[in-house]
Amino acid sequence: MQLEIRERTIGEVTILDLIGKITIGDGSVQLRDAVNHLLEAGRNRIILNLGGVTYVDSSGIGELVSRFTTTKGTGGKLKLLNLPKKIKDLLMITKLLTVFEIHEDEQAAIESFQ
Amino acid sequence: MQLEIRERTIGEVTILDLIGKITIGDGSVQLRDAVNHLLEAGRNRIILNLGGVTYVDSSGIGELVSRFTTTKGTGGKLKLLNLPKKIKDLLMITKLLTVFEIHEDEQAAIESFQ
Amino acid sequence: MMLAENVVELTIASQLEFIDLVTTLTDNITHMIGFDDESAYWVNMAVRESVANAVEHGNKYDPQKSVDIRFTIGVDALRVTIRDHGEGFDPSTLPDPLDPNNLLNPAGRGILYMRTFMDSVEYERHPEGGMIATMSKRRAPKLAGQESGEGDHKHDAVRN
Amino acid sequence: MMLAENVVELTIASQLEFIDLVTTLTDNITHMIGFDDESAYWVNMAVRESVANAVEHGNKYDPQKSVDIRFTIGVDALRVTIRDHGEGFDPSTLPDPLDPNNLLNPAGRGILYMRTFMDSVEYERHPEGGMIATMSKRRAPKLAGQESGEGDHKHDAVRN
Ligand SMILES: Nc1ncnc2c1ncn2[C@@H]1O[C@H](COP(=O)(O)OP(=O)(O)O)[C@@H](O)[C@H]1O
Ligand SMILES: Nc1ncnc2c1ncn2[C@@H]1O[C@H](COP(=O)(O)OP(=O)(O)O)[C@@H](O)[C@H]1O
Repeated sequence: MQLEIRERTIGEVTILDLIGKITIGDGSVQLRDAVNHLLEAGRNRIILNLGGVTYVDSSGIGELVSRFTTTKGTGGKLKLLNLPKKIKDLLMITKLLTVFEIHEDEQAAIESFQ
Repeated sequence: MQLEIRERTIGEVTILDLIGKITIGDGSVQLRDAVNHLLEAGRNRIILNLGGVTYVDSSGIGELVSRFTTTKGTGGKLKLLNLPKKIKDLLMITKLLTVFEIHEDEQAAIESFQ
Repeated sequence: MMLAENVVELTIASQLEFIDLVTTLTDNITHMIGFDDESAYWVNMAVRESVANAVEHGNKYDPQKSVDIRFTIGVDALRVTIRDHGEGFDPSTLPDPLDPNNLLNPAGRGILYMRTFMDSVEYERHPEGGMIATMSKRRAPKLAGQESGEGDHKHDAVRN
Repeated sequence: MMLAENVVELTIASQLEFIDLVTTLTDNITHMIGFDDESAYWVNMAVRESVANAVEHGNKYDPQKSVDIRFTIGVDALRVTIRDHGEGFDPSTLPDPLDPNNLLNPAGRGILYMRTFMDSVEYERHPEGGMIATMSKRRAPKLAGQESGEGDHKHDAVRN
């Protein structure tokens, strides 16, 4: 399995800790399923902790974008936490750095939902 | 570099600590050069410590055999020390287990030259 | 088969599972010829994008159609060509993924990745059908003033 | 190129440096299809021996001659074929490396390795020249009484 996803609940906020690769096929599908699962349960305040992500191909970036817009469509928010240098580079290249709300501190990310 | 060779001298005995792979090309050639270098210096009481060797292809096994016979030809001896399980399997398969003098204890190996 | 001495070719059936085989081979080749970890990482990603496109858009997941990848280890540059057996496409007509209107598109960034990570990316149609993507990456930073071409020389070396 | 859906092919120029590329690809394939570490290690070594023979004895290090390796991922077994472009040889006439008179020979143990580590090894001459070695290794221990062939089925699966 190339992507491992652990779920944590802090009040109304859900943090998904992602570890591994988000790539075409398995990784992207797992991410989509995990976020959609939360949205179906009405949990639409979501933080993706990318601290453990080593690799995101263009399909993975596309998946981040579409989970972002889908979450927004439900009136919720999907934010990013702990971007490794290479993932930050990828968001810069694709001009998505300013599209996402990005946090470096978990506590601040949680509080930003209040 | 696939094979690392460290040389230790204990009296008239030389121990070569081999770490890595002994395979066709680089690894086998390095082993040949190291042993021949010792023989040219008149140091023909040699222990090959294979404890760090993870892989020996048929060319590597052939090199062990030919360094063994070359050393013997100078009136010296080449003995083996610390065989990992897989290397022991390979010597069994090739019926070489009884050809080589094999030790499991370094001190005993050194003393066997006296 | 006759082959130049500095060439490695890999052919896979059109299965996403096989893409990792291509990227790992890419890592082994870039490592063997002395790319630093950072460059190797981005070459890996460019190759992944190109092979994924060949499987997805080119061969449309037809498991009977192959993707043919060729690595040419030049003195100055590593060249990678990726060929599929699909209908081909015209890269000049693609939407720009950096256009503000396209930023939220769920796809369309693969070729941008390739062009960003490699020194050059070119597309052509194969005379017998399908696309060929040719990408290259220099092996070492050019010295100032050095103007020689970055292509493959007569006597290429695996290690430089 | 048309290709069965369960096939991966690698072609290298006849350079010893490239053998590691083949064995690492082998590791990735055996890992992908669920071989345990021990089996994967020995398959790796058998493939190394066969490719080394193709480079050394078959193609005689002619860098313009390729070695063509094909992995066929069958339901029951992994099959690997290694083809060179040399003069071929007759495997039935080789000295036995286990004969007491041959034990101290510096070479001649490669095919013994292959036969020991794989479930089957067969040689044939390619109609257009060169040798083809075909080796196979079962993917899982057969259940007692299970008599079906270990070859490739119509619908082969990458993962079982
Ligand atoms: N090998 C190919 N064969 C046919 N069409 C291709 C090929 N590669 C790319 N394309 C076309 O170019 C478009 C853009 O590709 P790309 O930038 O990689 O983004 P994405 O794959 O996410 O769509 C694809 O949607 C497809 O229409
Ligand atoms: N692909 C090949 N083409 C021609 N001859 C070969 C080939 N493979 C093996 N042989 C012959 O078989 C002999 C035995 O091979 P092998 O058991 O691998 O031992 P080694 O390679 O150490 O000689 C070789 O010496 C060579 O004469």
